[in-house]
Amino acid sequence: MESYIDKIKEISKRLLEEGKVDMVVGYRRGSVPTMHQPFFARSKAEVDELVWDSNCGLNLANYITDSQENIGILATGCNSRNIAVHIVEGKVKREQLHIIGIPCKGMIDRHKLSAMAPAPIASIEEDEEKGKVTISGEGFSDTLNKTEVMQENCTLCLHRNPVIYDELVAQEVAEQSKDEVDPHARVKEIEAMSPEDKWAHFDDLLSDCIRCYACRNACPLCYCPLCFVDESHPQWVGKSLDPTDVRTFHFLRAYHCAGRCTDCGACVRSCPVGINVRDFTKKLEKDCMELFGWEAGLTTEQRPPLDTYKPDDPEEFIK
Amino acid sequence: MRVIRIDKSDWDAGVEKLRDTYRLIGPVKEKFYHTFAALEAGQIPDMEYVNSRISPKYAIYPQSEIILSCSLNEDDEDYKIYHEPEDKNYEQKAVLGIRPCDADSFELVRVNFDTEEYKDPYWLRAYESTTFVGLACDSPCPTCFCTSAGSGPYSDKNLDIMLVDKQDHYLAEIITEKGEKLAKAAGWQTEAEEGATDAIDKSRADAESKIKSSVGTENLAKQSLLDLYEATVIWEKPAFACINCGTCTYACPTCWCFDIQDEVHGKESFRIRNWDSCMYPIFTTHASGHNPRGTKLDRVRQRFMHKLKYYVDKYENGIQCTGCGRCVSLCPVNIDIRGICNMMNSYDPESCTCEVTAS
Amino acid sequence: MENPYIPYPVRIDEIKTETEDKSLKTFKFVFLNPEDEEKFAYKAGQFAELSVPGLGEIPIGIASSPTEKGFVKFTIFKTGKVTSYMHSMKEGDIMGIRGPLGNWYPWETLEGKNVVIIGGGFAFTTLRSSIIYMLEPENRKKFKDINVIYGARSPGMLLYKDELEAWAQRDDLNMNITVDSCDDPDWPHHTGFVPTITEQEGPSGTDDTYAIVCGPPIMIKFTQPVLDKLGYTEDRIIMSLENRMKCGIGMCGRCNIGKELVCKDGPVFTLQQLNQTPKEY
Amino acid sequence: MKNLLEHMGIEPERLHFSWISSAESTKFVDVATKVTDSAKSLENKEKKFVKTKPKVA
Repeated sequence: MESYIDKIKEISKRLLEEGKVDMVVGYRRGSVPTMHQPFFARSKAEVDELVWDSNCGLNLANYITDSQENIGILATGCNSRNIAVHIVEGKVKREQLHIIGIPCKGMIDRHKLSAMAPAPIASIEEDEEKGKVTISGEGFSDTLNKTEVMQENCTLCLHRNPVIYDELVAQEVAEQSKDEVDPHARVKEIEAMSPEDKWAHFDDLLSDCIRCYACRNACPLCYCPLCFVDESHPQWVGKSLDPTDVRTFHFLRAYHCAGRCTDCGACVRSCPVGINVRDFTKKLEKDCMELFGWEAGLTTEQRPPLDTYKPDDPEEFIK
Repeated sequence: MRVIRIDKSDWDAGVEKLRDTYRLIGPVKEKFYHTFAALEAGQIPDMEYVNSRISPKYAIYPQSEIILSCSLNEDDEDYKIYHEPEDKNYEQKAVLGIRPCDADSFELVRVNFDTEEYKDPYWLRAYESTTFVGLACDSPCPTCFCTSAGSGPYSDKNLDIMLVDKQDHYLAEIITEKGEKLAKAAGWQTEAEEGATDAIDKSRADAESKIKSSVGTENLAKQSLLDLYEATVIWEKPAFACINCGTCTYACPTCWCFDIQDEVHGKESFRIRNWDSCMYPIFTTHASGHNPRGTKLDRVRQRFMHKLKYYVDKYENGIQCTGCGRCVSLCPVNIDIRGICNMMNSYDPESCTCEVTAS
Repeated sequence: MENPYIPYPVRIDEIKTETEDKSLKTFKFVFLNPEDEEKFAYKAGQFAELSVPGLGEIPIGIASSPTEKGFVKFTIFKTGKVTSYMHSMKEGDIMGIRGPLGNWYPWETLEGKNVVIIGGGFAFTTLRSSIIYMLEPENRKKFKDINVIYGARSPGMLLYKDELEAWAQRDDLNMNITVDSCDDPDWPHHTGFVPTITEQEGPSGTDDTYAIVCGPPIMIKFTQPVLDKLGYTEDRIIMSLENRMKCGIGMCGRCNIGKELVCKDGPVFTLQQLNQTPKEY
Repeated sequence: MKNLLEHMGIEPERLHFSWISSAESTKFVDVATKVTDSAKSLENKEKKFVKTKPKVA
């Protein structure tokens, strides 16, 4: 995707020059490998700082809400779907945005990569054509297939091309079909467990959580002015590392994202201790698909299913 | 200070012996990274580790800690009268394999918990009952900048013992009385051969030369507090990127802020101290709803101003950072304290620009 | 080692509703252990953490004066979790207080000087403490003229009404009571905002005159230029701040304005000091 | 909600949804009995979402 950058800069400069947007939201080069910094450019000089490669794995839709300005935003498939969710939920107006669509080839999993490296990674290079990623550091240099080190959500992605955009920076990439990948294989594995094993699985999953709330804050859906865990009057959840409180936070947060989550993976990517929070959200995604035939963020015309009532909503669970 | 030699073949047995008199804490690999954990019987610390993901400050200052308790049962004598919980354990413990940067953090934090007017009994008792057996650092990470942050890969100023890895053995500097006592309890008493000190010095120089990044701090005290506060050029971009999570503050060895919460369990009430973070809006929100640090920029600025200016001015003790690099490598949006420190250090209020903008 | 987190147990001796909207109540506490009262020796302007077991603590200015013995008083506005609960508590209930905390109005400096007290709304609590302290016969002679300007939204919203009236009768202090508006034609005091009344009634700033200002941010904002006009220098304007607090002893890290901790280095600052810190209050 | 709770290991016996009109007293009794019976069938299992006493640390 590094080949996109010239086009990205060209479009961004044009938009700023024509006064179509006040800023362009993208990334600038990070100071450590695998991490770029969300960034806004207001001038041509700042546009020259923009980068795009496989280390842009947060969700830029998180940076455009509650603004009065006109914004140009770089958007991959999942980012564009979250922009659509924001438009539906009234967090940003379509007219404010100029969406610069990025056909996405998948992001690198920083947790996986650092676990695979024998020592801290000092640099990372990608050979897009060969699909290889080379990491190096003190005393090592390893070349890996990008498919091995991609974020899991990217390997399962069915919407790599933006679903809404004003212009694209390159030709669309081929989409994966459900015949090629099963986005819910892991959910099914958990579903097959006994209640005890499920409970133990999530206990173990959350055992490292330090409640820094990076997952919540990196999530474009979590825009509540006051999260339920932060409320003190009434206080719903305790604030220590008590496992019940930790689990309550994670599962209720996931539930608040039901039918809205696009599996962008920002929660997992931002987690400092590498918890796969998607074990919660993927289940909801699967249910929305099966019960309502719904995938989040594909339209700006319709509100998500848990936000609306229809007489024919499934209700088998009500006895 | 004397230097002893501990053959690695004697290490495990020594650690075992320590269990008689110390509770042991050391680095262990859990899932895919290291943490500091209580070492259970037979468990040996993994001394081949690089560093723990989260700083071991929790060995002294746990993320959640009961500080007071009382009964909510009207028939009890202590009904609604808070007191210290009886089962606090301050028997002596030893932290094995702590990195020098992390040990140095305790000295920086002490000024907060040990003041002329008030002493925090929990932090102080935990600190005083602990012996720190450090492990000098020969393979620093690309994000490390300890040498310019007042610490270093061989900084021994806050250790009781410092181990230097020499492949089949450790050379151990016995620095304090506490360290002497621990070495004795472990049965590590072999004097090192002549030239051990020189060997340590050589390793020190090698290790220090491997630290590639640095921060400039020499102008921080001279800079005007309000100029830095108002320097939009420093704060605007990081504030945009920041998602206001608590990763940096929780991973940091020198962040000390906390919250106090009451929790009720049955007929008992507990006053619990939890780590808190200046990144969170509710950290400073008044009951009225007014928030003096209401914007993301306010909060990002607070963290760095606290570490690199307020602390510098208030305690004249350098910066509140040991250069461990955890916040740099863990920040989900790549906010880099090295770059920010260099900007603050080189800020020119006349032109509102910074001469140095990166690490 | 003295544990600064342990509150002294107290019993609620008396609860008095202060204002017509019932949002403010004054709690009179008596220490369960008489020796704790001695340990709680305070000066006017300090605050304490009130502790309700099971709910938490809140920092509140001490409304009683060190010259009043046998009890301590706090006036509490119903806003958050703890204050709301306290408004439902009864006389005889047990809770805790921890303190005294923070600094106090600079009584050493104020000796031999004129003192002007300017207060608004429910921020009058530590000012009550100060007035009672200064009016104590032993202390009154230490100060020259004492002026008080106190305002609230309406007569029913004034705190300590009986005491206000008593002070208004005295000739050793000049009492100016004002309300924002009032439809009682017999209202004997001023009508108008505190800054306006300060401009009309406040003494001019001299080397010997100090103003203590305590009130809502909007009142402070408009009073400052008035004091400036009257000739008060920044170091003679004394203010008491509020910020969110937890520990009250300078450790938990949230109440700072720049390098100053409001709980420990404050809450009392001169305007001169505040002008050298970020306005994070 | 029910699905997610079950997904993370809450037994189906613990969570029930019913639509009962205020006129349907017999249905209410029926449902209440079923719910309590089904919850009782888990007597020997670990409690879920019940906070334990905080640890001193």
